Amino acid sequence: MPKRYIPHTDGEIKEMLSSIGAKSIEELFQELPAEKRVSQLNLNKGLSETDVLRKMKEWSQRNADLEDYSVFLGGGIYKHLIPQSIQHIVERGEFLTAYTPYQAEVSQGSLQMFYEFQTMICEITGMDVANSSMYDGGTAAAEAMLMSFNIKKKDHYLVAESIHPEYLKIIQTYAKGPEIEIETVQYSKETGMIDLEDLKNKIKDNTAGFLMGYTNFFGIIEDVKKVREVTKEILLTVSCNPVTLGVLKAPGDYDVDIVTGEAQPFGGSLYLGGMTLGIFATKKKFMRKMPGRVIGKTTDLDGNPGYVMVLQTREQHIRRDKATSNICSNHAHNALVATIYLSLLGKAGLREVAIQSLKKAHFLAERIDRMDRYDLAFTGPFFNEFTIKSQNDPKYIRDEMIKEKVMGPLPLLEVTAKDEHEKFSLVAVTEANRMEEIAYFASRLEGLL
Amino acid sequence: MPKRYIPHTDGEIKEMLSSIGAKSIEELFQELPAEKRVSQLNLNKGLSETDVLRKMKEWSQRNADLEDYSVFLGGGIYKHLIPQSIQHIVERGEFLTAYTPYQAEVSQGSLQMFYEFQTMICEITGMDVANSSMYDGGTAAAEAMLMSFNIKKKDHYLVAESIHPEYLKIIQTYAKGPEIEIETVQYSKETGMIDLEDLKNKIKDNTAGFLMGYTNFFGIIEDVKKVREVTKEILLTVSCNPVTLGVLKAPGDYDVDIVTGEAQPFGGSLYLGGMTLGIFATKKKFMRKMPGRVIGKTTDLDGNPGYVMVLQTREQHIRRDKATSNICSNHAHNALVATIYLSLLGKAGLREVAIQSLKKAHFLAERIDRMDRYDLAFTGPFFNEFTIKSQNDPKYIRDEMIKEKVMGPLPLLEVTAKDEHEKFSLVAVTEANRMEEIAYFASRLEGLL
Amino acid sequence: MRRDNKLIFEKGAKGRVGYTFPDENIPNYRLEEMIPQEQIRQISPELPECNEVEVVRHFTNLSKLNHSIDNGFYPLGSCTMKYNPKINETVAMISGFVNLHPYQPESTYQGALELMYFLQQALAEISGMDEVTLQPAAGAHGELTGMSLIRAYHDDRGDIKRNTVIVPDSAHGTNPATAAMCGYKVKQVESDEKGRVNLQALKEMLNEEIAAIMLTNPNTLGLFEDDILEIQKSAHENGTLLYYDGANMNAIMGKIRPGDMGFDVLHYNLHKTFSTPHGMGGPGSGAVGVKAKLAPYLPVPHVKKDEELYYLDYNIPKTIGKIKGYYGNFNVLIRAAAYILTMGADGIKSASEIAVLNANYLRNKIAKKFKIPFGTKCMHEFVADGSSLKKYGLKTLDFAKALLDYGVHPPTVYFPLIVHEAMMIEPTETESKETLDHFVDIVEKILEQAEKEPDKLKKAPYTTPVRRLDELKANKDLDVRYTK
Amino acid sequence: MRRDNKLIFEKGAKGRVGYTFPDENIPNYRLEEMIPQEQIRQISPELPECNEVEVVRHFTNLSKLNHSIDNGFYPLGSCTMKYNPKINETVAMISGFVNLHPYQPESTYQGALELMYFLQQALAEISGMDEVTLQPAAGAHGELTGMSLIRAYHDDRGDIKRNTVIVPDSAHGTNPATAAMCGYKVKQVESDEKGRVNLQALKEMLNEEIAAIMLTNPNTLGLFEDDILEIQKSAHENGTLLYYDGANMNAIMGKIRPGDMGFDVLHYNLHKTFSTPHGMGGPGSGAVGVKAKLAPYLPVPHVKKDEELYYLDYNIPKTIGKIKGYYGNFNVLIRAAAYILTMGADGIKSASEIAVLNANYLRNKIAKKFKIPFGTKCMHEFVADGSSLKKYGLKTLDFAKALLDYGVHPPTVYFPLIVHEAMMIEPTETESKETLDHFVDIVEKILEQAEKEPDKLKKAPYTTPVRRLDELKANKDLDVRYTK
Ligand SMILES: Cc1ncc(COP(=O)(O)O)c(C=O)c1O
Ligand SMILES: Cc1ncc(COP(=O)(O)O)c(C=O)c1O
Repeated sequence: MPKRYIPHTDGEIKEMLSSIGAKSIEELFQELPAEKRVSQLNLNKGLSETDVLRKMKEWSQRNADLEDYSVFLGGGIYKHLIPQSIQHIVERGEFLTAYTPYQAEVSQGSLQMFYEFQTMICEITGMDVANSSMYDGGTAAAEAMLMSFNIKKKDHYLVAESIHPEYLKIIQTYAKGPEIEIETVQYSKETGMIDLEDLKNKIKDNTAGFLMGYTNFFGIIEDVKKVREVTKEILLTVSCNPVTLGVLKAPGDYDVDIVTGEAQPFGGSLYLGGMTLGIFATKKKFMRKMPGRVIGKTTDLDGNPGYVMVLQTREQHIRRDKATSNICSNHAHNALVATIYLSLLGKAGLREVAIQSLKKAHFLAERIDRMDRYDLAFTGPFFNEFTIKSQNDPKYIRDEMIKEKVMGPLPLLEVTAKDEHEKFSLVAVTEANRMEEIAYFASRLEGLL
Repeated sequence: MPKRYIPHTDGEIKEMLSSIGAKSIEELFQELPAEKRVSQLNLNKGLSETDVLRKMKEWSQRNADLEDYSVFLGGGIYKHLIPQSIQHIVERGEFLTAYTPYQAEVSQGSLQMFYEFQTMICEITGMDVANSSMYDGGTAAAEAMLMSFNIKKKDHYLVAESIHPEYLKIIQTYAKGPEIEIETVQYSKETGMIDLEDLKNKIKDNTAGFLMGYTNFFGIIEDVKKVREVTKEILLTVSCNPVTLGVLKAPGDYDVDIVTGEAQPFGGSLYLGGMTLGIFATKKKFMRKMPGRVIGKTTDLDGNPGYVMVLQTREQHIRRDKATSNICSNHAHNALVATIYLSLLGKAGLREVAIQSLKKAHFLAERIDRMDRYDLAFTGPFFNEFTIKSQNDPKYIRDEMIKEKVMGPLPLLEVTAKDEHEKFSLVAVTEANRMEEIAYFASRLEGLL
Repeated sequence: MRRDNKLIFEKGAKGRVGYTFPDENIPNYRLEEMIPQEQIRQISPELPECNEVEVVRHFTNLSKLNHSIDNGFYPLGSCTMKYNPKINETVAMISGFVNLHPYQPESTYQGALELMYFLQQALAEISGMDEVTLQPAAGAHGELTGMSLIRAYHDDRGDIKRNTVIVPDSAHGTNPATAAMCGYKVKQVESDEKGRVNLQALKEMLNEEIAAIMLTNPNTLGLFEDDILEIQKSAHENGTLLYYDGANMNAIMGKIRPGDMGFDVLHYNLHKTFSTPHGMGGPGSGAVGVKAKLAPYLPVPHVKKDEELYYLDYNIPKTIGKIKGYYGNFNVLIRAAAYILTMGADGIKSASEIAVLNANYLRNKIAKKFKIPFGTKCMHEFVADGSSLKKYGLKTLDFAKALLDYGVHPPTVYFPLIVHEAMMIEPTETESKETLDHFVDIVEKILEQAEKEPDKLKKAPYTTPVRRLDELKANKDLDVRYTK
Repeated sequence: MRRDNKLIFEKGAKGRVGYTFPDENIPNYRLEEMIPQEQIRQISPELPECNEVEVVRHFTNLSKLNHSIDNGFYPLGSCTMKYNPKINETVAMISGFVNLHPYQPESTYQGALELMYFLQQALAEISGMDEVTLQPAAGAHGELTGMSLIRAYHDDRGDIKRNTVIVPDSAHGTNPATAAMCGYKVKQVESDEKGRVNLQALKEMLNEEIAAIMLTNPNTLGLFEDDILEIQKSAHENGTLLYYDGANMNAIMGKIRPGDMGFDVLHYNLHKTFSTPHGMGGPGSGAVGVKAKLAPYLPVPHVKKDEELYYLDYNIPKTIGKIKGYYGNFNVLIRAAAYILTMGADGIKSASEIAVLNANYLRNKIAKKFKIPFGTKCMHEFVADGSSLKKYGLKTLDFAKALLDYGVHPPTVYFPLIVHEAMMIEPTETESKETLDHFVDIVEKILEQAEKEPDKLKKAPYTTPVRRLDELKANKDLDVRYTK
């Protein structure tokens, strides 16, 4: 028994058993069918702290720690500069070991923070309301699809082919149960942008909505205004990397209906893509159809301000099979990280991150475009990520770069599995890429056979 | 201006200046003599967080990180197993960024902890009272010397030559001001223990006290009982590694007058010997002569228990040049570490640390003693550190070991600067040394030319 | 001390920041050179303008308004609020885990893959399942994954008439919600007088339309479904699959395995049973385990081992597809792996044993104060009925709020729905006997108070950072974001 | 919420532990085989018996009883309670710094030595001194080191008549205490009506017995000693050395340097000026800087650079010896180095500029409420006189305690001794204008209350974890350790 976590001494166990009136702990398990009982789990022996640390360190050392690399990999997860103070705050037990704020009076720390988070997401996306987090950008997009289906009661849904390929796959999985037909809308092979004609043609009577990236997976800034013009009758959802909204017009300004996104770039670490933060915002009129937890302001018995969970009647614990979603636990702690990140960076900082990423990406793209063996794959405007076309094999490029402690770019084919992307690589640049790294990357790229 | 630490915007600075009635910040410095003003410091430019991290990482990487080594180095600073939970608690801002508990009502966290710490030190040393920390084992010993001088009003003080050589040097430094004559007492070259005859002979009329190690620097367990017998007329101070007191009889049981020691082994990290914790305990009757801060229990206006600093009239801020010591800030946060460490290990744990260290050390010592080219240097009983005598050069041993990711043993000469120690090495073993490390160390040692 | 009620937006001052970026020579492009003029944002979002100390203080002080496991007892039933070991935080911060990009080649994170593989194997062993996927982000997400697997299984066999899922009336809300999300009709089976699924009723409901039965065992009353073997027999004979909601697995580890009881698919809550911190509501992990027959449908990618190399297998032709981006909540997985390494086979078993011991000990004491509707023993939790408070004009809610004044988090209240004025109490194994005894003392004190000054209790709590909050108002005058 | 008053000793239960060691095959010697029978401890010390969760809760909850910089304003005069940047904590935890043994060979910690060398150089530059030692553990310890250097200097020159040190009546207690510890007689020089050292009186005191004058500039009233150049001239003509107590260096960085003002030796408080956390009282660092003439006496070892290699120099024949074990509080030094790297030349200067701006801004506002005995401006801090409270029957102490109810740490009170009912206020540069304004508001509120209900204030604070504590009783019935 790992005594450091389980306090019971043998004496106490005896005392407790006798208080219960049981002879042994085993007696408490009597109702379990004897023929199915397990005698001994085939697991490791319990380890001391030192041995756990040792094992973990061993595992970690068989990974290429990107702290020591220049990173040009993106595709939904980005390496940004993270203020050090965040980690020190979020590790506080009161944030880490509390659960969903069911008892508001002893959860004001969480609740006020969520309220602040919701406000920030509303501000950044330009929408009326936001929830207090979703699992990730992909599931948030899938929930937007379901919400569109629920609002419109129509079972055809359009998704831009240029969306993150993993998001598309998640949407398809989520669509199977309710039997929603997912159809993709092509992108122009030239600009990399949504083919508006194709979009128009595919909108049918039973189309509930359309989901697009802004920016899209190729890094291209879609023309939301034009898209909105041709999607007036259906619900338009925009999936974004919210960092870009430090400089790009807010989706709300285009009157989109739902905004989802992946907010890992707001102070989240890479963690192999395992520290994600889905955001979800919509118009006031759709608020009651929104999935996830929402926090509202109120007052207490003394008239002092306080915060509680609101609109719970949408949720599974009350509405059960009629709930807007089955989501229960969300990604609250990652929302805390984002809230602190946005508090530290603030108005100026978010803009600076966006502008630096933008400028550095454009600087690199220009240099690459001038090289003989490389071209920009698309002509559409891009933000901090762009697609290049090479004469050589993207995997070769990637592998050669690793030798130089450079991680990326991403061979596009590996994620899209589309033959047409065989020679395409996706290059991501953020403020975390130093100018000298960028120059080095460019010169290495140029030097490759 | 590093804006992340200094909140003032230009606008606010102007507003504040006008509120003061000053035209510029410079005006506030008018009284500084113009001819001596400095124009520009010759320092680095301010760095971003990333660049600070980079620089620090760079420096750290030019160190041999002992996390990756087997460590057999001791000499006052020991590598023990440290429960991971400690770090997470002690980093809490409320412990880290509070100061001396001048305002007791908002410092009960610190104060109760100190009271617990004092209790633990009393329990471990077997003494009546303890203060809430000193800088380190060496300065604590020096303060004991001064306290003996102040109590006895005698200016001759004896120190065992077998004490930590650095402690002796510190004592000598501290003795200069009050012009106390420090004389050393020899150790037996055979047993490594205090030469009781020499001690007896050196006690003079004007001798205030005697300071000894228990264990001493060679790792030997001194016979405190016999020492006490011959030092009845003077004040006896024992400087200890408190871990040993998990198994060794408490100094209090020998009726010693003062116990000092270095409590880094209580959960403190190595930090190049820079995370020290001096302990200081004495008899009740000497309490008012003790240096350092002492916490006592009391009640508040409502009759609830609480803690405050007591006996402040001994201290510099009240007694000024008549104070028992000039100490003001102490090593409070390291005392917190020790208090948590001792809470986690507890009664059984401290004993286990002591016993494991003891057994492993004896196992290794036995193996080494059987080797042709090595002998134990002394015959006295030892705890978890022992001195060996080699045919080859201790520095050669040390350097060869480093190649195998083994740090230690310590060439004794490097610290004692005594020629007689030319072939001596000090070997420290704790519970952190795994049996396989110990076996490896032994076999490598045996294999050396 | 006066509480500072300000939002972060009400702090700071124009122009303040809490960060510094490296000083670099960045090309001086104008925005219009890079993005279409009309897409440039004109008004920056109203984010805070604070410096580091303001932010640190704001959130440090906010944190102090929370109750958490690190502060005290948190017997929130169904949520398994066990102690979250600190070493797990240490290992989750190892740079070689933190700084990995999901799209770097597999050869460059073999250690991470091995960790995941280890966890998959260990979880499979603990539950008696054949394969495990670590992708789902939470319990409900695991349910979605599991039910999608069931749908894929039936579909693949052409067994397409199955359009209904049975859940007990005591089920957690996520069960019916998930079934509905997967396009199933939901039928509720009632509980019998013993608090178990009514076996007869269940059998009668079984027909060719029933795709699955979702159960948790022990159920949400903390009672072991002792007809489980018969349920599984009937279900399987009917071609119906059995789903196990692993939220209650803390009751049975090392004692009996869902796989051995005949369950076909289950989700784990790593943030419950495997001690990863709840983080105010997440992230958790809802890993899913399946029997071999469901393995062909697992979501991609799946961590596999090929001789010496670990890899992500995307080649699962009948996969349900992807359920989450990338490979699951890796930072949670690290912690769960550390927990299993620490506990080992014996420790895992002890956890369940002591969890059940604690629950029974507490049940026995609480039974003297409140009605406990079903049974005489329990597994890891039990549900008391607060109706007896009615005689003082009080409700379970009042009782719960009164607990707050004693520094204890109340049990889960008003769930499961089949118990009136329910209080669902799960002490977990990491709580000591004193803590339980202390809780009983508090319960006694509050009951005394309920008798003496019921009106006072109606307004509890008194000593929390805020007093009882007006939820009605919050839902009427919805204010879900700050505006200047 | 009810506060749990229990000591850690009153928690837990016999046999509980909060650790696990590796499972090893350790030789089974009996104790008597290893140590003399009569030296084996018979009764184990009464330490707590708790498991991890109990310990984590105990100390987490204890921490919440503290006010700290991370919670709010802390204008504790003379202590420079500026914000302690979190990145400094991060870097202090880098394994390659944490896990170094003082006796491993220098070649294996060149990075650590370079860090120390960097810090020595930077500190020397900031203060205008020639050499710096990082060994002293705190300010008072720096004073001891500095005064020992002065003694060594005089002794070395055979100037052995010098047996007296002059300190101002406004000096911090450590100054006279240190001088006494170094065997000096202490003579106090009074302050003049401007709150500065009385130059004339000082000059008259100077004679061949005066070894040194200890000053801090600005002095503890926050006033710049504007006669400093004349003081130094007189002192040096008299063969007397000048000691600078660097506690107040936060007022002058980048503006003027003690070395340039003629000071011969000084200590820095890295835990004040250089933002390393105070840790409830330490560890700090009291690094000492000296002019070249005192360098021959520096304590050993001293970090030096020889071509490319850094090393510890023990070869200082006239050294005062050792002052602390090993090489100083390295974990504090790392943080201070990070601070200097972050701030750079301009930032260091800004810190002092804004510290002085803040102090003057606040002084100006407080001057409308309390008498401020000396001058019309101040440097980084100022001292108000609380005597005006007497008319309500109140004291500075009551005022300080009342502040606690507003979540603000009171100023340093009753120091310096030359101001009646002193309140020494040092806002530091990391506090914003709003914080200062808010403080002024609070002061006003308390003064209103002082007028209206003075008796209530006499019993403040009301909302802190404990009410006003009985110090008299504490000192009478001394209880300095727990016994069962
Ligand atoms: C019985 C039961 N099932 C499912 C869930 C859903 O788990 P999660 O919140 O992780 O989505 C919960 C947790 O609240 C639960 O208690
Ligand atoms: C003016 C002055 N000198 C010296 C000291 C002593 O410094 P330390 O507490 O670090 O020993 C202090 C700190 O309290 C001080 O304010």
